[in-house]
Amino acid sequence: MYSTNGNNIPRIGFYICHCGHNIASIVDVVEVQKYAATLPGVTVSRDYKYMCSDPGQELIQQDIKEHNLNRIVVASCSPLLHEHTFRLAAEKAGLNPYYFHMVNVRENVSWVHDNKEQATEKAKDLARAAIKRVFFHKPLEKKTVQIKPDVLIVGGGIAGIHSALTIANAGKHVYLVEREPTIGGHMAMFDKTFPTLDCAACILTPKMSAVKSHPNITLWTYSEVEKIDGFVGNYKATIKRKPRYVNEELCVGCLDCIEACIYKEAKYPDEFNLGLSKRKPIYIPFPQATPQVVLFDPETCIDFKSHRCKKTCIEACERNAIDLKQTAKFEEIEVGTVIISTGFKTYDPKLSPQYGYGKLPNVYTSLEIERLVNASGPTAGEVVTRDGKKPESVGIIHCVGSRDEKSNKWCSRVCCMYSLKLAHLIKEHTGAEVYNFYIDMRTPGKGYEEFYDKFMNEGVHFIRGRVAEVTDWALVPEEENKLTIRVEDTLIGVVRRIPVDMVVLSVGLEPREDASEIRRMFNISCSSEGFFLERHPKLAPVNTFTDGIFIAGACQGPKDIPDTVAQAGAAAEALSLISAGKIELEPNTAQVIEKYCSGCKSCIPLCPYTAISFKEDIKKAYINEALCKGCGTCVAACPSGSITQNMFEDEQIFSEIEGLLKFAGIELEEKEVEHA
Amino acid sequence: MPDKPKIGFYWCASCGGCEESVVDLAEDILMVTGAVDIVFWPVAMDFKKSDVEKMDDGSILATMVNGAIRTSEQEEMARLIRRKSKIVIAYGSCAHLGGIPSLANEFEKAEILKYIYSDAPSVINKEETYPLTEFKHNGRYVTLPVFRNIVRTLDQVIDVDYYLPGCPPTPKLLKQAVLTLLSGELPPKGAVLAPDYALCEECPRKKTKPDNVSFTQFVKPHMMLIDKEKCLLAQGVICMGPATRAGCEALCINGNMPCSGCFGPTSRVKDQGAKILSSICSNIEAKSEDEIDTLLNGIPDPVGTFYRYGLAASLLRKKIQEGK
Amino acid sequence: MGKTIDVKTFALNGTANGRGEIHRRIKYESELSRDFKEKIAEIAYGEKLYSCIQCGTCSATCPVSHYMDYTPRKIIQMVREGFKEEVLSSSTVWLCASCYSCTVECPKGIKITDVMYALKREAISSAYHSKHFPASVLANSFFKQVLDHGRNSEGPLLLKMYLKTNPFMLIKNMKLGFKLWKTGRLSLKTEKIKNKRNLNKLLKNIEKAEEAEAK
Amino acid sequence: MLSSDKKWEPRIIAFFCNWCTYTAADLAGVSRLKYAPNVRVIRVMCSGRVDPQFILHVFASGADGVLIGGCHPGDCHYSEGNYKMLRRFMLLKRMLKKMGIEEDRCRLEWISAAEGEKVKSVINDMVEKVRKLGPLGIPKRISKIDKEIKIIEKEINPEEAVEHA
Amino acid sequence: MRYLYYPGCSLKCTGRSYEESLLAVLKALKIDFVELNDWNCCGATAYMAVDESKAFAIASRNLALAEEQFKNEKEIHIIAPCSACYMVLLKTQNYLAHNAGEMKKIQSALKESGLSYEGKVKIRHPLDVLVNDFGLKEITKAVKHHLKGIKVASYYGCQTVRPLATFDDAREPVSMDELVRAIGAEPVDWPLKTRCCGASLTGIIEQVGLPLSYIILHEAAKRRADVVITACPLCQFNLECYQTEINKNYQNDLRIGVIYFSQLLGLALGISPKELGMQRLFVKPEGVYKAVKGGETVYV
Repeated sequence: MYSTNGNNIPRIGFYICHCGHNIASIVDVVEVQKYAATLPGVTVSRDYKYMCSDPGQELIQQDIKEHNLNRIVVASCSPLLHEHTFRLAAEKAGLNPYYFHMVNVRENVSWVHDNKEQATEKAKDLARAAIKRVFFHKPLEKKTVQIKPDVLIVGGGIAGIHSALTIANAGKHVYLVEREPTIGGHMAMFDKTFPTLDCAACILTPKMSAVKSHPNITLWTYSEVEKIDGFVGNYKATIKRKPRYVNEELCVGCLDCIEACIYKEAKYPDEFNLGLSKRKPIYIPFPQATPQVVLFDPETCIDFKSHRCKKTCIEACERNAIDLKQTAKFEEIEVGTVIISTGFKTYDPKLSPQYGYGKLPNVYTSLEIERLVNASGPTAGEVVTRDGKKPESVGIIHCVGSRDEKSNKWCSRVCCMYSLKLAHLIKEHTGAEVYNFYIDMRTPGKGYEEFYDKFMNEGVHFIRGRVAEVTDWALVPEEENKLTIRVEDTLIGVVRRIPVDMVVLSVGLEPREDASEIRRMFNISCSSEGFFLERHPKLAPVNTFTDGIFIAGACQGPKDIPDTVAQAGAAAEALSLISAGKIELEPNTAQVIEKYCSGCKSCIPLCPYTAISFKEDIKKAYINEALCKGCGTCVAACPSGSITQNMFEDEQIFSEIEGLLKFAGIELEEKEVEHA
Repeated sequence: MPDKPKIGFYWCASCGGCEESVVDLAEDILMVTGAVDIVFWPVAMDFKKSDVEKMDDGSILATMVNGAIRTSEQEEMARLIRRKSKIVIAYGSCAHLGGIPSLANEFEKAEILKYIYSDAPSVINKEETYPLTEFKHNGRYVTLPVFRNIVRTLDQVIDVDYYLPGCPPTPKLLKQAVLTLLSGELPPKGAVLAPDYALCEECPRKKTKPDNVSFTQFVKPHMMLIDKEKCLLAQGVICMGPATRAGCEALCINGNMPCSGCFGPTSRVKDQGAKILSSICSNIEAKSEDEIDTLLNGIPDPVGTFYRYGLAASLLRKKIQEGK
Repeated sequence: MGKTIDVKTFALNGTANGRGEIHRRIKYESELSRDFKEKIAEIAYGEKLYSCIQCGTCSATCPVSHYMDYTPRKIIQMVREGFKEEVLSSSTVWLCASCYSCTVECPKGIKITDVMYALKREAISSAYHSKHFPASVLANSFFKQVLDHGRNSEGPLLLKMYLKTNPFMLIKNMKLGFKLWKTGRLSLKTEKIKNKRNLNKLLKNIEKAEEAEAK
Repeated sequence: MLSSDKKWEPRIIAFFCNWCTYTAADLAGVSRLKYAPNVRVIRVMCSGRVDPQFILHVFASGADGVLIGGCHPGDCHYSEGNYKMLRRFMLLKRMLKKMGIEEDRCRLEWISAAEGEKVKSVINDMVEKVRKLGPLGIPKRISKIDKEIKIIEKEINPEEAVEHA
Repeated sequence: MRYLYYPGCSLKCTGRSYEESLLAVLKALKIDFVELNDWNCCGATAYMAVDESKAFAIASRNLALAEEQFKNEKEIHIIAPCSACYMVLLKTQNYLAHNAGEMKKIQSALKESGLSYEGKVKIRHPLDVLVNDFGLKEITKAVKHHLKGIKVASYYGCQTVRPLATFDDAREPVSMDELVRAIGAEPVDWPLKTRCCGASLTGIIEQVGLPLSYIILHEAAKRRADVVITACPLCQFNLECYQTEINKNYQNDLRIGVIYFSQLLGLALGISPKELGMQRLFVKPEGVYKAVKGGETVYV
C-alpha cells in the first residue's frame, strides 16, 4: 500500500512549469509560485523549467520524501498530455497517485491569452482551485481489465493489410473486415508508386494473398461492422457479411460463370475502373482481387429483376458455388483491440465547376488516369482521350479540392508527388507535352526532391499558378477544339491561355463520407476536417481517445504509401496491449452509498452501460464497478446525494468552484478539512 | 428532586401549525410537561419579553423556535432566546429552511408592500398609505418592527444547534427529540433530527416504482385521478420524495398527494430544488429541444414547486433584483 | 535620407529614344510604406489578404488582367509589402470592372474586389492619383452627381466625363448618343430626388461620425 | 487584495467534458487561438456530471456566468450524458429566469474535439454578452442585504452585536 | 405578398425597356408591387470607389425608406432589377449585418435624419422572385406563345450572381436557363454566362471594354444562339449598342439580338413588343419575333 504521509493534515507540494518559454513568457510563473506558497496547506511551492523532464519529476519525488508531502499539484500543460507522467512520479515516491491534481496553464492559459497580467491572474485562480481541491482527494486503487488477444481491423487497404500481417505474424488472431468485395483499397488501382516508380501490383498482390492464406487472419470482404459494444480489452462486434450470391468456400475463381453469363457483352460501368470500362452482372473486381471470388450485382442481374433468366452461370459452375438465395450473414466476434484503417476518398471535382469535370469529356481525375496508365486497366495502359485519340498535350492541375476554403482547406500531401508521377507516365506513354500547374511544389520526403528534379529534366512544363478555368471556348484559332487552360504564370506575372487535349485534375484526399458514422460507432473523434482524431499528434499518433481503438493510414489524414505503412505502429500498439494482457483504467467509477440510498430508482435508467441495477433484497441501487465507465451522470442526478464518483466527488468540485471564485473579492470561508 | 429542565417555545414568521403540532402530542404532552418546565411559550402562556430578559443567560435548556425571520422584532427575539438558551432548535420548515414564507424571496420588499397595500384586488388605498416603522401619535413616538428585505432561516440570523424538520414536524419526531434532549446524549451540533435518507425509503408505494421512470408528461395533482397504489412519479406527478429527507412516514402520499419537500434535503445535498430538478429532468424521455420544452410546460412554476419550503435556504436565496 | 548611389532610370549612350532605357529594379526598405497593408486591411474581411498564397487565380480569372500593369496577385503582394507608390499609381485599380470573379474564385476567401475599392479610395485621396484617368474621373463625377441630386443621370454624367478626359471620344460617340436619344434611352435631363435635404443630412451625419471616429 | 479595486471583468466558470470540449480547448491552445481570459475551466468526464447544484453554487459564489460544454448530440462519449444535461439545463434556465438571472449568463454549448475555433468564438461571445449584462455579484448583494441585520443589531442591542458576527 | 420595387437610375434611362418589360410581366403575372418612395441612387460601383462609409449610407437610406413605407407589412422584399443596384443593396445589408460598429454609426446617422433601419429588408432579384416565389410551373401555365425552336443564350453578367446572391450559383447559374425552358425555348449551354461584358470600361476605355463584349457575342453566335438575354441594363447596353463598333473593330458581321429576359418572357406571355419597350432596340431579335408569330398559340 501507498504511504499516505499522515494525510490528516494536507501537506501540499505545488509546482509550476515554465515549459521553456511556452508558459513562462505569458504567465509570471514565479509570481504564481510565490502566491501558491501563501495558500493554506501548501508546504512546498516551486517553479521549474520543465516539470515533465526527469529532473522535474525527481524534484517532486524528493520533496515528497523530504517534506513528507501528501498532496501534489502541478501546473503545466493539459492533463490529457502529462497527468499520467506526474501520477507515476508521485507513485514512485510512494504516494498514492490520486493525491495528485493537474492544472492546465498552457493550453488553457499561456497559449490562448496574450495579456500577461490577466493570464497570471487566471493561473493563480486555477492553482488556488486545485490546491483547494486536493484537500478532498482520496487514495484510490487502479482498476485493471484483461485484454482479449484477438484484433479487429476495419478496412483492407494497404494500412489494414500491413497491420493485419504484422499482428498475425506475431501469432495473434486478426479479423480483417473490408467493405468492398476485394482487399487492396486505393493502392490496388495504381500502376506505379512514387518515388521509386516500382509497380504497385508487384508490391501489393503478394501481401494480399499472404493475408488470404495466413492462418491467423480471418478475412471477411464485402462485409461491414454492424455494431460494436464493450470497452478496452473486451469489445463485442457484429459483422454483417453482405450476400455475394456465391459461396465463398466453393468458388475457386475460375470465372467460367462470367464467361457463361447470358450477357455476351459487358454493359455496366465497372466500379474498379471508375466507369472507364464495363462489366457483367456477375463479375470479379479485377484479376488479382483477393479473395478470388466472383459476386453478383443484384441491381443489374436479370434473374434478380425478373426471375426469368436462363441462369447459364449456374450451369457453368462445376462446383455449384452460385446461390442466388443467399442472404446477409452476421458474425459475432469478441476482440480486445480494434484498428480502424478505413482510408480516404478523393475529392469530387464536380464541386469545382470551373474545371469542367463531368461536362467536358476530356477532363479526368487523377485516379482515372491511374487506371488509364495501368497495364491491367481499361485501355491496357494506353493513354487516350474519350474520343480515342492520343493526346498531344496534357495539363495536370494540382490542388483540386485542396488548399481552398470553398472545398478543403488542407494540403492533401500526396498530389504533388503523384502528379509528377502521372506527368512522367503520360509522357512516357504518349510523348505529349505535359504541363503541371501548381501553387507550391511540395516534395518533402526521402528521394522526393530528386524525383521532382528528374522530371524537370524530362522536359515537363512547370507553371506556377492555380488554374482559374478549363473551358472549351476559343479565343484564337489554336484553341479551336481544344480545352483551354487559363492561368497566371505567376513566376513571370503574365496570364496565359494554354490549349491542351486532356486535362488531369489532381484531386485531393478527403475523409470517407461515412467517417462520421464510423466515428460514432467506435466512439472516437474527428478533427475539424473530418479525419479521425489521434490522441496526440506526436506522443500518441495512432491512439484515439478511446482505449483499445487505434487508427492507421489515411483515415487519420492524407498520407502517402510509405507513411501509411509506417503507421503499422497501430499494430504495435495493439500488440503491446495484448502482450501486457491487461490495462489499468481510471478508477473514476461511481458507487452507491448503500446506507443513504432510498431506492428511488432515478439513477437506474440513466446508465448507458446498464451498470446500475436495483437490488431487490435490500431495495437499493447498486453499481457494478466493472461496467461503470465513470461519466458521472447518475451522480449528478441522484436526488439524495447518495452516489459518489471517485476523482469527481461533489466536495472536490464544490471546492474547486470555491477556489476559483475567491478572486472575486469575496473571502469564502475555508472549508474544514474532513477526512475519511 | 432537582429543578426540571427548562424548555421554551417561540414563533416567528409562521402559520401557527408548528405550535399546533406540539399540542398534537396528545397525551404525550403530559409526559413532556412532567419532565420539563415550560418557561416561555407566548402562544399558550402569557410571558413578556421582559420576563425572558430577566432570566439568566443559558438558563433555558432548549428553546424550539419555529417560523422564518422576516422582521426586526423576530430577529431581536431570536437573539434574546439564543442568549438565554443552551440549545436552540429550529423547529419546522420555516425556521429550518425558510418555509412557505420564504417564497416571498421571489419578490422585492417594495413589490410585496405595494401589492399588499395597494394592488391587491381587495384593497382600496387611494392615498397610498403605507405602514411606517415610526410615527407620532398623541405626541408620542410609536414604532413598528422593520420589514426586512429578505426572509431568512433561523440559522441565517443566529447560531442553531439542531433542526427539527417538517411542516410541521410530526409529534413522533418531537417526542423523540425531547427524549434525546433529556437523555443528555446529544447528537453532533447541526444535526437534523430525522433520518438521513430520502422519503422513498419509507414510502408505501416504493415497490410500484418502475425501474425506468421515463417522463413523457408532467401533470399537476388536480388534473387527473391519481392511482392510490402507484408511485406518483410513475404517474407523471412531481413528487419531491426522492430529494426529501424521510421521517414523516409519507404522510402526504398516504393522503394520495405528492411529497412537496417540507423535510428539506439530505445532509449531502446543498440545494434540494437543484437536485430534484436534476433527477427528474435526467429522466425525461424527449430528446429534441422542442419536445423537451413542451414537456417542461407541465412544470409551470419550477421555483414554487422545487423550493416550496426552502427558498431562503437555497443556494441563490433570493431573486436577483434587476439593474443592480 | 542620404544620397543614393544609383538613379532610377537612365538611357544608354546614343539610344535616347527610349528603347535603350534601363530601369533600376531594386527596392530599398526605406522606400516602403510599412503601414500601408494595415490601412488596406481595415476594410471588412481585409485581414484575409495576409493569407494570400500567391496562386494567381485572381489574375487568371480576371477578364481585364492582361491590360493591367500589375496583375491583381502582384497587387496583393505589393500591398502586403508596402509598395504604396507603385500600387496607387498603377492602372490596375482603375481597370478593375468590379465583376467580382476574383472574389468568388479566390481559394483563400480574399475579397479582392473590395481591396481594389479600398485602393481606389486611397489613390483618390493620395497624390498618386491621375486626375485625367477616365475611370477615376467617372467615379468622381458620379460621386458628385449623386451628392448633388441623389440620383445619377447617365446623359449628363457621360458628357461631363468625356469633356474632362477626352473630348474626341465625345465626338466619336455622338452618333451612338443620338441613336439612344431617338429611342428614348438617353436624356440630358438631370434626375433628382424630392427630399434632397434628408439625404444631405444623412451624409453630413456620417461625415460627423467619421470625424469623431478619426479623433 | 484582488480584483475588487480593479475594473470589473466578467468571471465565468466553465464545465467542459473531457472528451469533446476540453479536448477542443486543448486544440484551441495548440492552435494558439487567442480568446478572452475570463473563463476558468473545470474538467468533468461528461457534461452529464454537471449537477445543477454546481451551477447554482458557481453563481452563489460570485461568478457572473456559467458555461457548460459537451459533445454534440449523438456524439457523447458516454452515449447520452449530454442529452441528460440538456434536459436539466432547459428547466434550470427557466428557473434561473424566474430567479432574475439573465439567460445569457448560463449557456450550454456543444463543442466537438475538433472545434477549437468554436471554443474561442463561444468564449469571446459569452464574455461580451456577460460584460454587457454587468456584474451579477450574488455574494455582494447578499452581504449588502445582510448589513440590515447587523446595523439593527447594534442599535437595539449593542451588547448582542459582539456575540454574533 | 406585395413587393417594393426599386428601379435604380439606369432603368429610368438607358435601361428603360427593362423597366417597361419587367413591370408589364409582373402585372401580367399579377405579382403585386409598388415603387419605393423617393428612392435615391444605390451608390453603384463608382461611389464605393470614392467614399466607403458614404456609399453604405446612401444605399442604406433606400433600405430605411423601405422599412418606413412597408412598416405595416410582415415582410419587406425589395425587387432590384439592375444588377449593380441589386449587388450594392445586398452588399450594404450584408456588411451592416456583420459589422455592428458600422451598423450603429449608420443607424444613428439615419435616426438624426428622421429614418431608421433595423435590417428587416430582403433584397430580391426579379429572377429570384419569378423562379422561386412565383414558380416555373406557374410561369409555364401563363405562357401564351411557347417559344419553340429558338435557342437562347442566358447571360447573367457579373453582379447578378456575384458575389453575394444566394438564389443561384455564382459560377454555374441556372435560373435564367430554367426560365427559358419554362417558356418552351431552348437554353444554350455555354461557358460565358457570367463573364464580364466590360461594364463601364466599354464607355471609357474602349480598347479594354469592347473586346470583352465581343468575346461574349462571338461565343453566343458560335453556339448558334438566336438571341442573348440579360438581366442587367449595362450588359444589355454594352452588348447591343456597341455591335456596330465591334464589327468595325474586329471585322465581323455580328448581328445578334440582346434583350432583357423580361422582354423574352413578356413575348411568351403574349405581351406586345411595344409594351415591352422593344421598339427601343438597335438590333431587332428577328428569330424571336418569328418564333412568336409562327409558334402555336396556347390559350389557357
